[in-house]
Amino acid sequence: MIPALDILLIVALLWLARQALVARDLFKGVVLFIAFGLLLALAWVRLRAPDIALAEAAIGSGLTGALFLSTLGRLRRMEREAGQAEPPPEDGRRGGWTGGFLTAAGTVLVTALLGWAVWALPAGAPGLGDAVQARLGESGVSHRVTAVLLNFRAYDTLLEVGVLLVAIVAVWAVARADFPFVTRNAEAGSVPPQQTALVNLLVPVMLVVAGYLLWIGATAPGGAFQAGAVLGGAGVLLLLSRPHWAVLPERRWMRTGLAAGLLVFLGVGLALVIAGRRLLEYPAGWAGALILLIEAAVTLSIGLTLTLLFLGGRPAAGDPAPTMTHTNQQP
Amino acid sequence: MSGFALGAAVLLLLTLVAGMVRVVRGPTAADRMLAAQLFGTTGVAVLLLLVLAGGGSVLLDVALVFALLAAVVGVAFARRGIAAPQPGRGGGHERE
Amino acid sequence: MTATTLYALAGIALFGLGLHALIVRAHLVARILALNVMGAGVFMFLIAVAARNETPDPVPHALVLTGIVVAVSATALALVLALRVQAVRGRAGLAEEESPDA
Amino acid sequence: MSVSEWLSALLIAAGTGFFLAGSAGLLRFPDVFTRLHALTKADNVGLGLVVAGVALQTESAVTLVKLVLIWWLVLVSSATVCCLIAGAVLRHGRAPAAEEEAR
Repeated sequence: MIPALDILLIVALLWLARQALVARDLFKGVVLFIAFGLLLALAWVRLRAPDIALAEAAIGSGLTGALFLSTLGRLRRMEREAGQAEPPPEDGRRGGWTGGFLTAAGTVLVTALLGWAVWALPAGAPGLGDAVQARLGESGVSHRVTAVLLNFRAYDTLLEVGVLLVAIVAVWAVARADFPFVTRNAEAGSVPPQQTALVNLLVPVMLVVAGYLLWIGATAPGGAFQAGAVLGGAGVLLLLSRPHWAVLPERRWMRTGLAAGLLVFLGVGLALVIAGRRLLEYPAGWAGALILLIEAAVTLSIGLTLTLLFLGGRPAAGDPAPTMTHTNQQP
Repeated sequence: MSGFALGAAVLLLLTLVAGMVRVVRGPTAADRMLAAQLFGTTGVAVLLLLVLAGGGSVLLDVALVFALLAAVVGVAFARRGIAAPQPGRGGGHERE
Repeated sequence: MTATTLYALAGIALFGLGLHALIVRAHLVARILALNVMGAGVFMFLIAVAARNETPDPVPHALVLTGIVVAVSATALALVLALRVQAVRGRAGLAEEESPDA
Repeated sequence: MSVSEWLSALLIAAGTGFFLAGSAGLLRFPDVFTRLHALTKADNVGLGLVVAGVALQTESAVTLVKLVLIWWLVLVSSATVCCLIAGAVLRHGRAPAAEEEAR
């Protein structure tokens, strides 16, 4: 007997996803996707994955939604500046009727095959839960997911932190920031006072919550990724509001901060290799402290990375605290 | 008590599903976003009820993050979603 | 049928929905949205399978956790690229899909 | 059920009622501004009642602090965000109740 809550949640999720994907109006699609992310976080709770729920609550609906909204806002502005009154119509029936039918049939076939594979999954596969539990005492933390992330499969996480750095490098290579938090010269002073008040209030709370999540990650759901996501949210709020007390750090500090997670992670790993151990094989007694050190650096880097990804490009050279230079898109 | 809390959570989820009609129908972007904001609050309430239904106090942290990040989306929408200014039409405070 | 099986199947369904939209939608932002839904489907499948044991398997949890953060970074990069395409070509679509009906 | 459980059930039921009313308003009211009005009731009062109901059932001080913090955060941010959205809508020249023509 499946609880009504789960059935309702799943139906709502599928319906929202469908509506979000077929919406011709992209704004509508994005708002539906934000609602989808909210419900997804509830689904993770139901699936007893509070770590994922925390990350989803911060990223899935929060940061991803803000990213999409901001991109659409910029797209519309570019279209207006190019003199397109309406967004160009999107052709939905590429390939005509037969093409549409073949696409639908192919997708249904693939989905059905995958669904059948899920249905036929052997019951009672043990997974790696027992293996993790058996060595949990040596990992330096008592929360299983953190133990996997930063000890048992730490090299995996190391590379993932590297991927984040690659993402920001790629974004910086593609675009120069048009300082989207100041959409226009004329708009520079137009942050409504209540927004500034909200940001002044929320950002300190978010910093505390991020610190709390980082700390609690050793013993309970939480950790670097969730804390970094909350930090990223705080950064996005700052970019959107630019209170007088917040300036972007100088470029060199910004770059150091972006790389800090990877550098500390690698540094710990290499130091252990030099000390005659294997990569990221923590000595007993040191594991907890080393994990916390790595997590702190990774939190900072993730927070900064997510913030600067929202900025959407490389801040202009020699301009540490971006002014209202209007460089929309370089030619 | 936990049965009652679960029932209330289902009810809240139902109101959420009803609210989706507004997201789909619009008509304006602001209407959709308001509905999404209500979803955020409803989600927080559902999480609190799930705590009561024995979901563990970690759900409070999830609710906390929910509450914080809903504000980020809301501000992003107000600043970028509808406020993407038209050229030649400066911003300025809406009140003063 | 248990709730976790239903969630796993829902994950597959989300993947399918996303895949279809990825193929039929021409607007790049819509496609990025579709990719995100596909990713959510994969995550849901993994977590649902992990939840079949009475204490959930932490390894898929760790995988999905990093996956979510990597997904948002990839999304950010893709959106920046979409903006670039719009700036260069005047529309956020790919070249070979210019004509309404091929 | 004890007295406190009855009371907390009552509070939660009342809170759920406010959420129902909020959704109804969201669906039935004619424009953004009136919908805003309906919505903030659910946000503020509805969640407040649910928080009170859950708080009655908790013994831990940490949980209590977190509950109040959550309510306060939602209160502040939802009020401000709704205000910002209304402001942005106004700025873009949409007068209240004058958007029947939109779609």
